[in-house]
Amino acid sequence: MTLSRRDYLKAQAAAAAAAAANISLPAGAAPIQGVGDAQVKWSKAPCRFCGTGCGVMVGVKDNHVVATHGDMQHETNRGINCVKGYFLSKIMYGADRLTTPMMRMRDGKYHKNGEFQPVSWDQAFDEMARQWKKTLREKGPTAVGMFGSGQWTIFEGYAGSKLMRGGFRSNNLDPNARHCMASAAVTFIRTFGMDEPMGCYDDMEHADIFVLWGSNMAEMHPVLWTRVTDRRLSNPNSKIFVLSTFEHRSSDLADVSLVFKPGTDLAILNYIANHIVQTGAAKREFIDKHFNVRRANTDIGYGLRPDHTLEQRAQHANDAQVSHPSNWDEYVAFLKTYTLDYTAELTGVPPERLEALAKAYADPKTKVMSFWTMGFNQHVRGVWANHLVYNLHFLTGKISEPGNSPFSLTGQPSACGTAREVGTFAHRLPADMQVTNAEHRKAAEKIWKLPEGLLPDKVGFHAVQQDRMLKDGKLNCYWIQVNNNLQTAPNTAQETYPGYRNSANFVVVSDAYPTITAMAADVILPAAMWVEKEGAYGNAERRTHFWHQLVDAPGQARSDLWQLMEFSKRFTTDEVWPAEILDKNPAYKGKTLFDVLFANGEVNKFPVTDVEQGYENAESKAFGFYVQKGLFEEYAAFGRGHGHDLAPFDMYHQTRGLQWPVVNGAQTKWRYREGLDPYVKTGSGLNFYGNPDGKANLIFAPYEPPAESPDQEYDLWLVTGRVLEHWHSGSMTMRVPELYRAFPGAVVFMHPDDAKDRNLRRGSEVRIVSQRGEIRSRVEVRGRNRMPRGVVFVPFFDASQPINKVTLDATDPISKQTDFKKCAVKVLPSQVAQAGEGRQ
Amino acid sequence: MRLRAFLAAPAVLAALLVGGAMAADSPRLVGPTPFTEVPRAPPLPAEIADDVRRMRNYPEQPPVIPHSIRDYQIDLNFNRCLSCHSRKYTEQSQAPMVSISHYLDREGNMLGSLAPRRYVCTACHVQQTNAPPLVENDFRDLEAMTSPPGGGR
Amino acid sequence: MARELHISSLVVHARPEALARIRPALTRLAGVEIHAEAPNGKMVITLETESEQTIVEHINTISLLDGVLAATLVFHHVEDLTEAE
Amino acid sequence: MALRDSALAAWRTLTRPASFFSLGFLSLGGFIAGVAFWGGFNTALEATNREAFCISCHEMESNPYEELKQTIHFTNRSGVRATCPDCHVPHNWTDKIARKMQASKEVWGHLFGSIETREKFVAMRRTLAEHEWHRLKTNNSLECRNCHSAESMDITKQGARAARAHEQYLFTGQMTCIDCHKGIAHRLPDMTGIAQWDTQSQQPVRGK
Repeated sequence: MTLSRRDYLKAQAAAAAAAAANISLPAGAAPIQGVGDAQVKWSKAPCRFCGTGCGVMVGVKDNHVVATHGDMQHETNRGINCVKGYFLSKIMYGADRLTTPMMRMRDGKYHKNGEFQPVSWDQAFDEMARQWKKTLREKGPTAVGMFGSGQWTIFEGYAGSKLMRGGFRSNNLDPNARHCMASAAVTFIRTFGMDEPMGCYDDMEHADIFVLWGSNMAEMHPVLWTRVTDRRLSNPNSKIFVLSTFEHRSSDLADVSLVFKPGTDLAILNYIANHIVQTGAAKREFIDKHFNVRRANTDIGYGLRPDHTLEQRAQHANDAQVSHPSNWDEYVAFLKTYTLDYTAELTGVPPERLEALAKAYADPKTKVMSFWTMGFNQHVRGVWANHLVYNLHFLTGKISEPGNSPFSLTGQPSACGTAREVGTFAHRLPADMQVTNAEHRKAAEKIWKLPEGLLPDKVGFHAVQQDRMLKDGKLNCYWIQVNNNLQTAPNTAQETYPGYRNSANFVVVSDAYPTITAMAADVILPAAMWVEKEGAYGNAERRTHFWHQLVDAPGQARSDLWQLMEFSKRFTTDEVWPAEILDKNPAYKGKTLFDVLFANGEVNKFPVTDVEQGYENAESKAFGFYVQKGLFEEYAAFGRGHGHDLAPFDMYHQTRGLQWPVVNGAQTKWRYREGLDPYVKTGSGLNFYGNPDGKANLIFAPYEPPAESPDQEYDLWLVTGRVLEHWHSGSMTMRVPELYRAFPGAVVFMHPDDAKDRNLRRGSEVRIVSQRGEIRSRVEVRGRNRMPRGVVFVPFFDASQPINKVTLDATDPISKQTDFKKCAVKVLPSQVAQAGEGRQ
Repeated sequence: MRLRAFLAAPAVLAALLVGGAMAADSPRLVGPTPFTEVPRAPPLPAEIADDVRRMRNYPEQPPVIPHSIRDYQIDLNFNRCLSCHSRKYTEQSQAPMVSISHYLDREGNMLGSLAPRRYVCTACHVQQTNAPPLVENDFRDLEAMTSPPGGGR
Repeated sequence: MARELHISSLVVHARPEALARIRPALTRLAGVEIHAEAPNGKMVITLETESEQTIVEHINTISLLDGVLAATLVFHHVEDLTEAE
Repeated sequence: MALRDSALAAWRTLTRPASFFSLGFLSLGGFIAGVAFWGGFNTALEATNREAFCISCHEMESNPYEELKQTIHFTNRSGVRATCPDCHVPHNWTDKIARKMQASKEVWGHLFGSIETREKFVAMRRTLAEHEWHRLKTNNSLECRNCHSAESMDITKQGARAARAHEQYLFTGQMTCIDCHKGIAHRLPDMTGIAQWDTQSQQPVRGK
């Protein structure tokens, strides 16, 4: 091996270490000829994928990302990434990146059924503006809508919310996070009066018992799993319980694996509560002091279309969210149904395992951390499931202290930071404020410097409702950013696709790649992604972290932020605001939406020169002010002093993220506990200050069956979800050769005997059919997932096997989040003539 | 950049016009075209198990697994990967030893063997199949851009 | 076994006042090279060794040096000499 | 006179009919009875050598058999698969009887529920596995070799690492199949403390 290669490698090694230590190498660090060019510029960024929010170091050379690795200094992952994270370097370089706007054209102009042709940004925006204005004029604000994302940067979500609510006066803004953790978010507000966890990831180094409720962390949150693994393997008292409808990689490290019949987790939760009460482990004083006991409305339907028989039949389909004051004795009496025998019978879990789990919660000496993700949230009773797990921690007092932590994991990098904290839901404003609350709207109008009474007071269409309204022609102008909803929404063949192609509608998709959704749109806008723009994400432990623009976007691709702000220039207040408001506030007359929303004296307060030396910033260059800083500081005004305090903008570029509330420069790891949370006054011990009386709500609810269960014809449960190697709809990971080749296509995981009964075997091509639609896939009877009889699992990353043609659009009636985990299907062999090729 | 835009536009156009122009399995990227179609599911591709080490895109990339890992047990009882790759067994197995970077625990202590948090090998190391990639990836590694002498592994 | 060259880098965090004492102690170790130093006591060094074991030994020796607070491995690359030659 | 003696002897013999018949009857009867018993015993024995019998009790059906289904010894290219007795019942008669004696312990276990739940089975897994490892070690992996014979191996069809291992350890008789091929058909128990198989022990060199 040659000398200079040796030095070249050493130079790389030194650069990596210097980056990790935050010190710069002296100029002469690479004296040898040829090694000088090997110098890579390392900068920090959060991972682009899941809600864990790992830190990565990104190596850039000549405007091109050449390497990435785990950030040793980032608290979340301390140097580790999962396989997806290690391949981040490649996600931006798929050869089919969209680099120019495209529009469906016929005879040189836009046509709904035309073919896609490249157009200029002006052509695209002009046509969009024409359509928006027409719709607003003819049908008003409720006919325009936007579907955003938990992958939006905080700045983009905030700008989108301003444009939709303050500009077009419509609350028809919802993020794809609705499909992902609405049940968790809604329950946080219902229980604590404030969104997001009280604890943080550090609980994992303090807990003894880990309970996974419908969460396969080993594959979906691999880096958090390394911390659980670490604790389990190095602490003799540590135990892992895994609850799921099938066994998977997390079960491999489980001390106790509980496989239950789909939907019956509600009964298990109530059984454990019953055990705690019956064995006298419940802390009565603590409970009386800190909680209000409430009884939920029952028989609340399944969030299907109102004319569906299940909704007609349901007693409380229309007031599902209501709960009533109750008391301890009522609660105890209610729990009595959930005996060990009853629960074991209903759930199919052996009694000794149920008991082992109940004892783990009840034991006053153990510290318990409960995790949940989509198994709980994508559940027709998702809000109830969230309530019931909190109740276990309330009963035993295991909350708001290191190691005792009910913890809701999230699936998207900024589901918390953008979807929830910025408030891009149809019912929310920034800092947990609600659009239906006059005071909250007033506060928002004040901070946004908008005329009083401008903001709409009606809750807009949520994700699933948006699809239904598109199909019904009631929502006509629709902008989709940073998500792939035609692949990820439920029952797409019946409820989503028809709306996109409805001739009454105009659908715009902003994306980096030609996704299945983009293909079904009318206009496609090429988007900059990840480190092609300056951004900020907020992860599941309330950590806000920033990154700089490190490379330029290809061709004419622009960030979603630029797209939103540039589009706002095409509207004047006179065109979109009611005359009476303008007459009352003549100062706003004739202004563009850009003027009133972004050039409002706040957002445009900071000069471009504030951008840190050595980093580009395309948006700031385009608009002439430090866009991200202005948006952030205005946004931060919502939460400062209200328990959502964010640090000054620049601080986030210096740190590896900070956990809000950040008070006097100090972040908060555990909330609601005296000494740990600056908002809790000395002497009050524990205080759930999100609610006026400082108490949290212990809301109880029963087991109720799923919307659809297997029958004679559709005889199998279908569960959908993810795999380690691909992230969500796969539009990024399917373009990384190593990740693609590791798991090239979806398969249907099933029990060998279920396959045998249908004369199927590993590799057989099958049709997976529900009452709504079908796909073709291949049988897998072994590998990472071990299915029980009667349950099949199909991942949704594969656009050629859009399993959501098959799923049911039933939602939790309270959170409106879809249940992607429970519907009935049949699995049939493909025609024999074709089955032969199934062989490997 | 400009130039690239010119070049890219027709390519994308082609892709959008005839979903399938990009690669054999292109529905896997753009979905069934039209959406209402129910495409065939391609056969499960074969695993690559030729025991040949693949070059890494950058030193920090976890190497892919060049052998079969069917039925490999990684649980509380046993870790099949370590039965060849842990330091004490590499002489007998002649398998590459786990990188020393895996000895660091979360606190930065250097342990005498694999740090527990690194126990689940398959979170970072994956086997490959012979499925041909759906679309080119234009990533270029540092050496391709600066072309220093020699090759790494 | 194949001949290998291990190139790795560490961040050594020491008490600033101890740097003067530590510098020579480091350079005395075979294959150690100091690349950068910060007033806060952080140093960037690279190691050239023939086995992982030597790296562990070096890290242990270094972190036991008086005044050293931590020695953390950042980068590790194995060059197979039998392949490369 | 001699004629008369011999005639007398013949007469005496002929006048001892009972003993003559009883001898013939006994030997014949014994033979028939023996055949009947022997056949019956072996038929009964064979009956217990079918997989159907093994998995007729749920301990075996839901534990080792369920695990076997995942493995190469159950599904593979040509569909030739190993059944329980192929690996767990010796083919030569004396070993078979010996194993049967041992197996009756497991039936005992079944009747008295010492492995009735998954938990109990998992708790016993190390003991049960060790029995089989010991047996296969002492009989030089006889049941493996019933199908996989060393002289029929084409190492050019094997992976480089496998070929090297077989040449170095198997063909030289240094090791036998089970030494390296543990846990090929069922999940392994806790391997702590088993030479060449312990992947658990994690001891920090020094804490901070």
